[in-house]
Amino acid sequence: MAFYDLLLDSLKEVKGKIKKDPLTSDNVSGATAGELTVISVTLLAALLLTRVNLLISMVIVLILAVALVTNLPLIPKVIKEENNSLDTMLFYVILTLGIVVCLIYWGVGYV
Amino acid sequence: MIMDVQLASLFTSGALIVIGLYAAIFLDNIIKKIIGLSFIEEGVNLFLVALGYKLGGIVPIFLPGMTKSSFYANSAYPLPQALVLTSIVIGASTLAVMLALVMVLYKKHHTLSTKAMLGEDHE
Amino acid sequence: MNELIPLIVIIPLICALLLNLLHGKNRISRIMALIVAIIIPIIALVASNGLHFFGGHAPLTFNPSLLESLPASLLSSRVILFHPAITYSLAGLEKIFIFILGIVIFLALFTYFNKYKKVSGPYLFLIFMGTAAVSAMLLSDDIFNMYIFFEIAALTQTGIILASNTEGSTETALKYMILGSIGGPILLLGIGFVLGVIGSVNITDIVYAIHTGYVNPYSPALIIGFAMIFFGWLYASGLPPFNTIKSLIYSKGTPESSAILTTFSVLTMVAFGLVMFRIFGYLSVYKITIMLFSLLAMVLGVSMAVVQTDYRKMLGFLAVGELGFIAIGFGIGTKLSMTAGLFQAFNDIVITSLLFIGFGIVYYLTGTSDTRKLGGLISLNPKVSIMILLGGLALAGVPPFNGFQSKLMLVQSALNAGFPEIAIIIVLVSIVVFMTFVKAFHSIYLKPKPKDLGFVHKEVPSLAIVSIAILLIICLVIGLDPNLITYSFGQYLGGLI
Amino acid sequence: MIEYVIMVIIVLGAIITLMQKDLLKAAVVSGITGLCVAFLYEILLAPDVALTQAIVGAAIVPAFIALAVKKTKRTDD
Repeated sequence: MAFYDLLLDSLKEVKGKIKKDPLTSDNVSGATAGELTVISVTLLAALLLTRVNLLISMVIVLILAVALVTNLPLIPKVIKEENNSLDTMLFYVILTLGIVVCLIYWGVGYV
Repeated sequence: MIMDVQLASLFTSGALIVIGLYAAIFLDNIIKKIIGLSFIEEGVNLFLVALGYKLGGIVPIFLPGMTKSSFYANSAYPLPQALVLTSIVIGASTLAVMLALVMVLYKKHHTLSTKAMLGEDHE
Repeated sequence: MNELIPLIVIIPLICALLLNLLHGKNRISRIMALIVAIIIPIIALVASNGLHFFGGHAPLTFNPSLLESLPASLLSSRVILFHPAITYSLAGLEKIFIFILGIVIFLALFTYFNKYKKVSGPYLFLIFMGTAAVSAMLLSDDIFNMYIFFEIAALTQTGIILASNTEGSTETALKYMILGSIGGPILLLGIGFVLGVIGSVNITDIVYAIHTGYVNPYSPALIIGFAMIFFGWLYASGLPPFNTIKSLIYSKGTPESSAILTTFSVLTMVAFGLVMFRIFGYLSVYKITIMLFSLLAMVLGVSMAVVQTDYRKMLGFLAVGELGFIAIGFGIGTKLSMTAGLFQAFNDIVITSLLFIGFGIVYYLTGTSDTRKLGGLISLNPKVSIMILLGGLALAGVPPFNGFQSKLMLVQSALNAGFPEIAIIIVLVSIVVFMTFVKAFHSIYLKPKPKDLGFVHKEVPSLAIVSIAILLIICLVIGLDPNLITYSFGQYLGGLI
Repeated sequence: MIEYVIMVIIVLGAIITLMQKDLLKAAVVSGITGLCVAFLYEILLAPDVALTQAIVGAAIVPAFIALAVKKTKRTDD
């Protein structure tokens, strides 16, 4: 049950990181749900790649699964990146602009 | 001529946009950030005007004494110019609102640093 | 009757200017605002479908007498089809969206007038300016005209946040404007690329030029233009990376403002989404990019919402997450999925407005938005809490409400198009939305009441309850007979696909 | 030839604006870029746009920025 323990430990860690004040079961359940949503949706979305290439998608799904499980308290990381600071927002905005232009410009030829 | 005027103007507009984006991301002073944003606007407007340019063309204003066919053949494309007129005004008004907000926020935070003024809010 | 079409934009514009002048005269402003807010949906319903050409500059094909006088060489060319003026078109789809826009504005103003004795002229000015801008965006068939109204809408949104005058609203407004000053010009740049390739800003002309081989549909400039317009669309709608700022805006506004702001952003998203679909729908990369960003919006919105302890922030993130459902309909790109996406947009407007106004009552009564400090409010007013619960169920997609119908349609369309993974994701995310809502509902209404919970106001604003009830009735009616809405959407899309 | 000189001034002006330590100077220098863009519009056969840009870019925008600087802080540190 090593995996289960890992999950349990990470959840305890989440509990500590989200809020310092007394916790109710709400917060923990919320964090768990968030965690599971992120993992499952990411993996399911990665499965969409099977339409492009089966082998590549298998590799990507496996890599993603390992990466997600080893970085387990994901929600604190998401919260940290989704903060209200203008600098973070601008960084992601410009990053997305670059990604969108590259993806669409080079993607047209391949898909 | 090394490069024709249209292409050179397009490159200039690209340079303005890149400089503006650089300022918006990397400069910490909020007023400089806003100046950078005004450069982005200016670059985009320049891009639009440069699209309508015609090498060796004439200004798209129909004056008495011109024949219609020669006017159509030679005039620059007037549509982008008409669009840019509106766009310039929008840019100026947006800039004015942003500067007004900066003035209000300066009274509260006493700094022009973006990190201090518009950082993560702790509630 | 097509002279009525520009009135949909002109009346709120004039009303906005007058209301600004009438600042301080409470009675007149109230009556005028409510009358105009009810006139807009009526005009939208009464006006007959059709086109309006500004200045009477119709394409040559619409003018038979002029057509006869033209030389034969012109008649056979494409010139006679091109639109020389800004064109507004009204059909079933625009009618429905303008109708619901008017209804939401009316109910929000209703609640606002009930809550505050003094009416702020500039605030009403901003709301009606935004209404005019958003309806113009929906009506316009001219992409540059849309851009102008888009910028106006962005400015009014900033103004509405400022007028809300809550903690940190000025900072949020400045952040939004700075991000908008990147998003807006990039959108204009994209329009510039399209204009450079095709030479027209009229959408019908652009579509005609692309689909008849007048220009190379895969020319690099056109593709870059698409990328830029797509980025502008992300900003307009609040998909990632703009989800943080949009949710922040929703959580900073007063409840009525937030309801209006979500309506504005959803309608802007729909207007620009339809334009992108019409122009670039033939690109396969169009579908893939939209799907990518909508999945991202769903997962980020929902996973952020579920961990919030502040119900206004939670609602903000949920509203942004729900945008992912609309976008996925656009992304799958079949007729059924587009209908489902538009239907979801409609439902989203109704339900999110309901929830914002509903939870606004809680804020009005207690003055706090922290769920940990709240509890036991169900004893205060059971009727309101049950209506809010039903609204939440509609949001999560529980039958017989409208949210269920649109989500069912989305799932069906995903399965039909051969994307079972997306169908699973939609169901999964809906479940988490449900859980998020129930969690918030439990901690606000059902949990034992904390001892130190104080009340700012004793009375529940009665007109707010009426607003909620009306929105709930709309939810229920549409949920029982979705054909009321989807028929028009299907008809509109049938002309496109 | 003049158009290329103007283009170089536009780009250099933008860069120099952002390098100023004194924000009032930055406001004034940004006017140079605005004015040169107006000249470039004239060369690009858009005289009416040039008129608007000359007023907005060379006078109104720098004036707004200068006003904001006057009301806040003059140096960038």
